[in-house]
Amino acid sequence: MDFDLSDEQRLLKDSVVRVVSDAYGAFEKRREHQAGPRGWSETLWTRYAELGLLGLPFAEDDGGFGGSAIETMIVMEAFGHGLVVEPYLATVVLGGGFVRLGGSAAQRARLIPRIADGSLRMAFAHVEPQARYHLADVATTARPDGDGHVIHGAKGVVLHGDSADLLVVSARTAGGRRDREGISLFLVDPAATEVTRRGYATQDGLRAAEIRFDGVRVGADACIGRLDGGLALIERVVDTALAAVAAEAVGAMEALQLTTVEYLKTRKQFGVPIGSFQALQHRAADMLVALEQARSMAIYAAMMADTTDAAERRTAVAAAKVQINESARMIGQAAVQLHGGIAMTQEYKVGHYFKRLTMIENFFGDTDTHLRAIAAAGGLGDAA
Amino acid sequence: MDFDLSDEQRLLKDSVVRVVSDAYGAFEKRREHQAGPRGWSETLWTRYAELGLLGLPFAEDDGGFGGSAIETMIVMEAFGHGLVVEPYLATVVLGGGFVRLGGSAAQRARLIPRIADGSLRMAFAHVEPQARYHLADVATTARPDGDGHVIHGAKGVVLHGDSADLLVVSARTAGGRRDREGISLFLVDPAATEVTRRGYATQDGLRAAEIRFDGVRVGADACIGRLDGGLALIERVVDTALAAVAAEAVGAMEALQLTTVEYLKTRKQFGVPIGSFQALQHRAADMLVALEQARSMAIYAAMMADTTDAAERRTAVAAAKVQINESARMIGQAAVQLHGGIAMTQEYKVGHYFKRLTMIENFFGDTDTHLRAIAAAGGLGDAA
Amino acid sequence: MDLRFTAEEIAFRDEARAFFRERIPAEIRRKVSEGRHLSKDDMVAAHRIMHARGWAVPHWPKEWGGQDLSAVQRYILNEEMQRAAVPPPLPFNVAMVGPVIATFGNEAQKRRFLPPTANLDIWWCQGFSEPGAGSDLAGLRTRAERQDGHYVINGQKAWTTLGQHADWMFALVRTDREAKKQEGISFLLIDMRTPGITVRPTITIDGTHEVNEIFFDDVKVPAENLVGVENRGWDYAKFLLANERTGIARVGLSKERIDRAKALAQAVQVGDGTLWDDPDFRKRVAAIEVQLKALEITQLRVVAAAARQKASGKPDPASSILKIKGSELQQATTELLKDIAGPYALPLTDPDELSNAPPVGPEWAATAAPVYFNTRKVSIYGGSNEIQRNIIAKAFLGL
Amino acid sequence: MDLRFTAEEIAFRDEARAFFRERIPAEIRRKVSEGRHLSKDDMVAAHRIMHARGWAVPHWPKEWGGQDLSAVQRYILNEEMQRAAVPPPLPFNVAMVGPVIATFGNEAQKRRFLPPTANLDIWWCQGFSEPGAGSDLAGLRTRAERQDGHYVINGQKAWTTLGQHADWMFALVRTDREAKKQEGISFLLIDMRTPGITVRPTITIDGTHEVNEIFFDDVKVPAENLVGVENRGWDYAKFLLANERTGIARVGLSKERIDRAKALAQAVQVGDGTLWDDPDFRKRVAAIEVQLKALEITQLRVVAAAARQKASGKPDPASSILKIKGSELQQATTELLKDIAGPYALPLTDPDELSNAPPVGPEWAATAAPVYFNTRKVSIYGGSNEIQRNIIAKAFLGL
Repeated sequence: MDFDLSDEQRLLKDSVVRVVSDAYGAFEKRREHQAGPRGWSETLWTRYAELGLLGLPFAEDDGGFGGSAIETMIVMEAFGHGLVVEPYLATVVLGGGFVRLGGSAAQRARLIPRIADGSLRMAFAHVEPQARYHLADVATTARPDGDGHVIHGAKGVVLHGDSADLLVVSARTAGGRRDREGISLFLVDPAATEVTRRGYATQDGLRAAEIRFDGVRVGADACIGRLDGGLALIERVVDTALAAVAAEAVGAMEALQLTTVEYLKTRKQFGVPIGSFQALQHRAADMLVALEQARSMAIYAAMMADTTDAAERRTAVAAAKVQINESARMIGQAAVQLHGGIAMTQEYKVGHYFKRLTMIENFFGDTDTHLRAIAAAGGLGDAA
Repeated sequence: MDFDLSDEQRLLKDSVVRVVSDAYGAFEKRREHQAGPRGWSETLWTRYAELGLLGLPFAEDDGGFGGSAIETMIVMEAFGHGLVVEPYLATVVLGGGFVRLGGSAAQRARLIPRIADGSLRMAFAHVEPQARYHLADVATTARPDGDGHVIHGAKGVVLHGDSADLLVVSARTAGGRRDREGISLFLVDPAATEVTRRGYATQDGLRAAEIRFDGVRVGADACIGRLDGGLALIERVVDTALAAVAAEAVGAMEALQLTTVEYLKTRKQFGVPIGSFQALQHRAADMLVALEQARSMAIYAAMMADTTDAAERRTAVAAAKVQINESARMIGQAAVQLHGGIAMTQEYKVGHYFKRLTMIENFFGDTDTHLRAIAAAGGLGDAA
Repeated sequence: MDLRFTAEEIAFRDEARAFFRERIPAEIRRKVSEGRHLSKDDMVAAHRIMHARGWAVPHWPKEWGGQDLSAVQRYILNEEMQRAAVPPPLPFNVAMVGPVIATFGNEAQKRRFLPPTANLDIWWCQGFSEPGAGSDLAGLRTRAERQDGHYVINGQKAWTTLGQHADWMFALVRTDREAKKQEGISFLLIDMRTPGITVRPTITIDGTHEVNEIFFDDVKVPAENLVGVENRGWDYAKFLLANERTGIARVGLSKERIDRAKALAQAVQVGDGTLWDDPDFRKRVAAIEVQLKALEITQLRVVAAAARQKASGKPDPASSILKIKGSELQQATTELLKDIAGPYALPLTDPDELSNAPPVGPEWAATAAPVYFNTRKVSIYGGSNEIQRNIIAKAFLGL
Repeated sequence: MDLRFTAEEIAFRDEARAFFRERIPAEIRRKVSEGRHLSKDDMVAAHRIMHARGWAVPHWPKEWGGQDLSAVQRYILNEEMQRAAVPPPLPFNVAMVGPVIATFGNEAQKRRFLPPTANLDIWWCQGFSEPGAGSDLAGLRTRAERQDGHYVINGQKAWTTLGQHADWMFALVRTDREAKKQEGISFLLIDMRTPGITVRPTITIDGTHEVNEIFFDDVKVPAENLVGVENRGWDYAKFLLANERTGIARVGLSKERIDRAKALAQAVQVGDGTLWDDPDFRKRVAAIEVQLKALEITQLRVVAAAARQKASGKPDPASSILKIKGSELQQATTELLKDIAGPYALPLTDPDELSNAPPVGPEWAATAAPVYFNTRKVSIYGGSNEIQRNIIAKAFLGL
């Protein structure tokens, strides 16, 4: 058992923290990044590539740096702390995750170097308007067509789908709408004429898109993973993303916790710093408790995200999401309440952290969804 | 709309508060009442009869005083405030409730005067070990035998069943174990040789009994209400009892709230009254909020307990029970926490209120049971 | 003791219900229900329809437009208005400055201000809060110096709701810097067109322009615009803040949201059925409804008590209870709606200028998150819930 | 960074697991699991079996019976002990007075007390709390006056756990009444057979005799029983209280209760199935398990950090976090068991003298409510959760 970072991990952490601090330390800079044509900073994206962040989780043989979920955790926590808007989750964790974990040798050779060098941005087009949080609910179809497939359907709220250069699209190749079998994954070029995208900003300052596929044709090399057997891969990649977002949430919660304590020390009412009021002190203490509980579960999720036993991984990540959600809700609401009016303004950063944390709560399943998953599995095992 | 008590109700309240204060004002007296052969005070029972409390809810034509659920609320709230141990709920509300609401003219004429004069103590033998909170789960059988029935089965945790002179027993006369139809109610003499009782004290200082029926025969005049149609009557009487226990809980919560505030003012730590600490002040304020919310719902339950629309009554009373449970749990736990060690001792009264409130939480259905009932009904209507 | 309305009260309720649903334009009510942006015209229109019926200022003195309504009737009006998603008569006018002028103003002020205030010919805003004085209102620093029949005002107000529409402001200003905190404060009426006043929007986290910062730079206000006695403004402010003891809980508003949540859940597909078929979802709704019912009855109890006693002007533990639970339930219901929207809570639509493009996802979902975000304010403003707990502990429990 | 145990740690865990389950009598472990009364003999027996294996005082100096265990190994021992429902080695001996004597005692005290303390030949009790000094320990009033090579003690101690079994007490007494609160306190060892000592049981709300009041009436204690320096007892007490930073969370105990809850729920009939078939019940269990897993990892992080740094003797925000969440989860699990028992939580069985009569209802249900009642204490004693929040706010957040 060992909670220390290795020397390499510490170096990684230092460099990510530094770049985030440079690029996001003053909160106005975030607005500048958002104002770019893609809704995030291409300059920063290049910087992440130079630092090796974009190739981090991929095998060295594939052109990556061979990092584990721990390395992703380190990056995402720092990104959460700065409320970074670049599409790391969409490209490296989600899109890249499919290539890494399900891609053929040819697909990996073709795509990973381009992800790593920053030239390829990806997105995962999966959720459909009727599906809500049910991962197997896929109505989009892919009909065989020669050696390839033709895809019809619509996907919603595709994170960073508007600026992606390549999409991973789930589609039904067999079975009924919510069958576990019969889902396949395809690489789709969003520039194809049969693909329509409508991009928009999201409540938490990121970007997303509604995407329609009106008979776009993909070739034989477009399928990622086993035909009809895509769900297990989806679950694996989504769990990886949930672990990553857990770390992002911890970074954001830590920022809120620190900012709130600082505010309590400086803001005066009734002639004294409001941090001298015991009721507020206790709430701040509870924020710390919630943060540390969340941090523990983000570590747990990172450890378990690479586990081969799918059932064990699923339950562990679900547990992490439940704790992250509870802590995020508590810390977000408390940070706003303890700040008072100023936290309600667009100008001040606290509200933006609160909004991001609120949206993370519903990212790939709300608390109830994950609690049910744990309950259905008979509870948490004794994995540690 | 009118929340004022009538003059009669005010007189009733004053006299009940006075007798409870005399009999229970010093907490040692409660232990004396419990030490009696029946586990409660027969002297006080006579006193309640003299005051007209035992005949309160019965029609004047039947020998009662024609009170409504509001009068019962007034009595039960005062009893809760004093943590009274006499079997008012078992005799007047439950047992008497069956006679009042389901009894034939002959049954009413025979029993109500004896309830009112204090000579007849009743109990409702219904819950079976396998039934948990499911009211229709009745395995005890009553087979026809001439013009009467023969009862076989076992009932558990019968409130004040050990000292009752007459039992109302639910038994299956038709249908399967959890069918809504086919349940009938019988008056059974617990002194019969085919009835075995095992009485015991309960965690909250009251008494209960396990009761076995090994072929006890009852006559044609023993059946209360419609043969096979007992469940609706059971639900009605249980709702009446839930409304009564809601009022009892409010009385107990109020006593805890007042005691706790008093303690906060007098107990010193770190050289000051602990009530000067803001974190404790806020918790005390939350206790008051919880108390007032509970009080409102106890009033609501009392208003709705006499409603003829069974579905509306059921949902309203379930809602009251949910609020009572939440408030009871919050106030009970907070009272113990704010008192600290002293609340953990048998000698001090706070722990006893906490125990009674804890047990009320599970009386005829826990929070989840009642929340499900409301949910199944599509939510709360707009009754007020 | 009877929780139920009398036959007369039921008749009044039915009359009010029909009035609000039939007379207030459906489009305005739909905007309120969905948490969309209301224009100034929308608010003025609704206000004047109510005033024409006598229901904008029923609690004012009769000579100034008040009606002889019982406390219960006023409660019913308020409830039915909220349940019909009607924008309330402008509170700055009808609940705040109006009653203060009617009670403490001189005859000239009454004649000049009360009729246009009742009819929303004057739009008032409240100038109490300052950047440095949130929960600690008495710490305000905006100062007014008397010079030649005028007060000259310098300073800054913050969180001024709908100040961008205002014709006049009623403000607390410091007229005696030597006096102790609560003393030395006066209650002034300020024409917003006076030179030296700058209104700067504060955009809130839901993206709306609802509140403002207002700057005063040598603003000259005629001394006749002083209400009551100089340096006694704190008393009038307390009177004003204690005035609305029951509306604060917003039970009708939360009920309307619950109704909406139920309807929307029946339209949200989950598996083979809808979200409403999920017993856990229903239990969550039921748990909120239970608390809301309890709060409704608590509020009725307060109304009934208020019917027998005049407001004392002191902080009232009952209104603190209503504020705490009421704000918690407003937050619980908006959070519920946000969660019903699920993934479609995420897309951002600028709430102030709905474009003609079709919304992303279901139309109702667009406001779900912003309304949840915006509603965090209700436990902060009007005396934060922490302040309310202090009031209960000190004023009522004696701690 | 690796949450998983190393192969050596797993081997150690398996060894510990086998030891606790095989060597500690099943009857004793069953009593612990069900929250039944343990006799003094039960506790002594279990303690000595562990001491024989070297696992009663592994954290002591080696010359007094300590083992060279890593922080992780000590954590594993503690966890496995709790999960096997083994009564812990008497904490007053092994975690409290033993380390104090070993660190601050003189050689004669070490030789005299440490071996019998390690083997539970002496049963110690703690004399810190007083009726007037709960969370405010420094406010204690029991005084010791030095006379002719003795201290003469007068006063009263309260909440003395298992004092009825004790041979000796380690006590904080006031030796200088002039000094400031925390100063003027000394750490004394008191033979419980000394004349003038009266032990009076305090029965707790679960009906058990676990704690006591202890009265001192001119009790003469030889001066050689002073530990360390006179008037410096507060330092030793802080050392003692800071000593157990991880055991405080009782994660193993709560896990054992969760295991039990799952097993019992599968035995409780509901409708056609069991309580375990109810998805809502399972969700409630899952929600507790999630927090418990988070706490377990938080604790592992503290253990890992502790492996690198010596205890500083100062209040530690980490131990406050463990105390707050640990006590909340102990309360949540015992409340869960109470609710599983349902209607059969109600019958009262005297927990100290189970009669031969068959229990009313399922046997396990008899202790469900009393254990829940009793467990309310864990957020009160050892520094209430309010005190823990103060520590976090002041010592760590700097508020």
